[in-house]
Amino acid sequence: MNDFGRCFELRVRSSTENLALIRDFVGNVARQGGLSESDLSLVELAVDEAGANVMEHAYGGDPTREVVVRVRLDADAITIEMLDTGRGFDPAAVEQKDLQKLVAEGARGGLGMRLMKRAMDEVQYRSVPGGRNELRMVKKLGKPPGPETTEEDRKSGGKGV
Amino acid sequence: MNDFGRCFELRVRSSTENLALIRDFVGNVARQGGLSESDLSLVELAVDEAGANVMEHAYGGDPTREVVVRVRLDADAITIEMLDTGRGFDPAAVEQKDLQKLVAEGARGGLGMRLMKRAMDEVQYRSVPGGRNELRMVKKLGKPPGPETTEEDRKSGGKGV
Amino acid sequence: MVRNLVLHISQIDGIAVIALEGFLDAHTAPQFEEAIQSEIDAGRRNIVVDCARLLYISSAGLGVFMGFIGELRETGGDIKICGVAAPRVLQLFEVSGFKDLFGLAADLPAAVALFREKDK
Amino acid sequence: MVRNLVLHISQIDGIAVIALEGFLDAHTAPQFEEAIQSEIDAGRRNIVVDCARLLYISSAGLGVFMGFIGELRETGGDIKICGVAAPRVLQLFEVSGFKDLFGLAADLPAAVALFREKDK
Ligand SMILES: Nc1ncnc2c1ncn2[C@@H]1O[C@H](COP(=O)(O)OP(=O)(O)O)[C@@H](O)[C@H]1O
Ligand SMILES: Nc1ncnc2c1ncn2[C@@H]1O[C@H](COP(=O)(O)OP(=O)(O)O)[C@@H](O)[C@H]1O
Repeated sequence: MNDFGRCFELRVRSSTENLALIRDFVGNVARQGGLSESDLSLVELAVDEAGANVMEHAYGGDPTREVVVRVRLDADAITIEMLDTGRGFDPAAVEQKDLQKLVAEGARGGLGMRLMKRAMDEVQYRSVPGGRNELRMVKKLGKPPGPETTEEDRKSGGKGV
Repeated sequence: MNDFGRCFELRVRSSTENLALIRDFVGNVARQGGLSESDLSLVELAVDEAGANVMEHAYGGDPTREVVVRVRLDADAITIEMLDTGRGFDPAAVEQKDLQKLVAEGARGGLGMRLMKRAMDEVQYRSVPGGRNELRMVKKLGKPPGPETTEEDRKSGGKGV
Repeated sequence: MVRNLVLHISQIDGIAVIALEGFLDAHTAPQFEEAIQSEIDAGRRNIVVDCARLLYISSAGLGVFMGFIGELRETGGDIKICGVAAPRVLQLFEVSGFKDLFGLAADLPAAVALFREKDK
Repeated sequence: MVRNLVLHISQIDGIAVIALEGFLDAHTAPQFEEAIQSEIDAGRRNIVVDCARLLYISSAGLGVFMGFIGELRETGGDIKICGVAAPRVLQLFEVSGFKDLFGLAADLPAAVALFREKDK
């Protein structure tokens, strides 16, 4: 995401109060990209889930840190990057429990990453040790939600979540 | 605007298509700041006028440059900075014509800066030669629109527009 | 909601009626300008701009009015603005001095009546 | 429009009705959680959540349901979700598997009827 062709960037502090602002920002860009209403809500959902995870997990609830959201519009896709400088994690090490199990355990969460993957065509996470963490999500324009692991995940250096 | 207490930043390219995005961004922040609906629309108007000027005048209509919008919420005020790296100008050298004269001339513009000043309590412009241009606007919370030149303008180093 | 401008164009007794819907800013003002120019090119010099469904206007929108009103008035035509409903649209007409200078008709029939009065 | 959550709480025949209005995300979920906890503390274990005016929900909102439903069911209570109207709210209940697992009642009377059925 280097050239500034159709890039948009938002920087806000890590208060959950700003989730609505992040959703609206990404939603407005997605509208410019011509996404359908249904895809648009999936993209807003994915970015909300990603933002909530950064605020809760990467920053441990500290509302004074910084969240950077970058959006790039291309002819055939919208790409969203979310950057934080908090605690990184290994998505592969997170146990995926099915909904029934989560309910039985009275879990308050555990659906966020799954929803991101269902909503988007690609989801990749990269934690640069001592540096910053990057979540990258792609939604192809005019396509139905992708499978949980995509072609791109398998080929690319980035780690599929 | 250095500490990240309640700061928000948006970076978009200089296409007029992005004016709506800029207004919505600033409007959302203003809402968090508890501005009344009436003040909120004045602040959105001011930031739209400022953005349109940057796109049209500073960047001469080139839609591929970058516009940076920073918003800061304090207990008693909302401060907006708009930054560009285009052509600077000297606000004092811009002739202020009244509405009747503009209409008689069939002018397509000439109201933007006046509206910003009516909408906000402070408007300051600074052009750093060879560097970047900064427009800074302040709206005090819970106050009526300020006079065209404010106390602050006269005292501060920044140049009142 | 897409932040664009939709123009609804019609005629009443030779008066051009341009109804604005949505957002009139520096991005969408050229559309509005073209619409007025087309009416003038078609020989219509009495124009009503109905703002009942206009949700937002900036100085770029006012600039379109300013660009045509003087020229139209010189040749016996005019632009009448009517139907302003959204508080923020009214606010701009007020804060800019437009309301005092040009007046705002309550609605489309009132605006049309103003032209009938004028051309009697 | 402020992106917050407003809770309207009432009772019908000992059933707690929590009507959600606005936006249910990680920021507002704690409000919803507290509302349910209060009902449980007051001894009400049959709860209807009316989503007719809910405009947005994320997994943080689903998490509140997940956190209480198992515990309530173990003691003969339950949460019934009803009135989902906004397409994006329905979308989340569908894509998350919630709709299939818990079902969605059409409206408040339908949800109340489900409790009457159950407790007969
Ligand atoms: N951005 C992140 N930074 C650090 N840890 C994360 C992040 N996102 C997710 N995690 C970890 O992965 C787990 C599962 O995340 P998720 O599926 O979103 O469910 P939830 O956030 O509701 O627990 C979290 O509980 C957390 O331990
Ligand atoms: N950000 C800016 N960069 C360069 N020139 C500007 C800028 N803003 C305003 N100007 C100059 O000041 C003039 C008056 O601006 P304004 O009152 O906003 O009216 P308008 O933009 O409609 O002409 C402009 O025509 C332009 O020459």
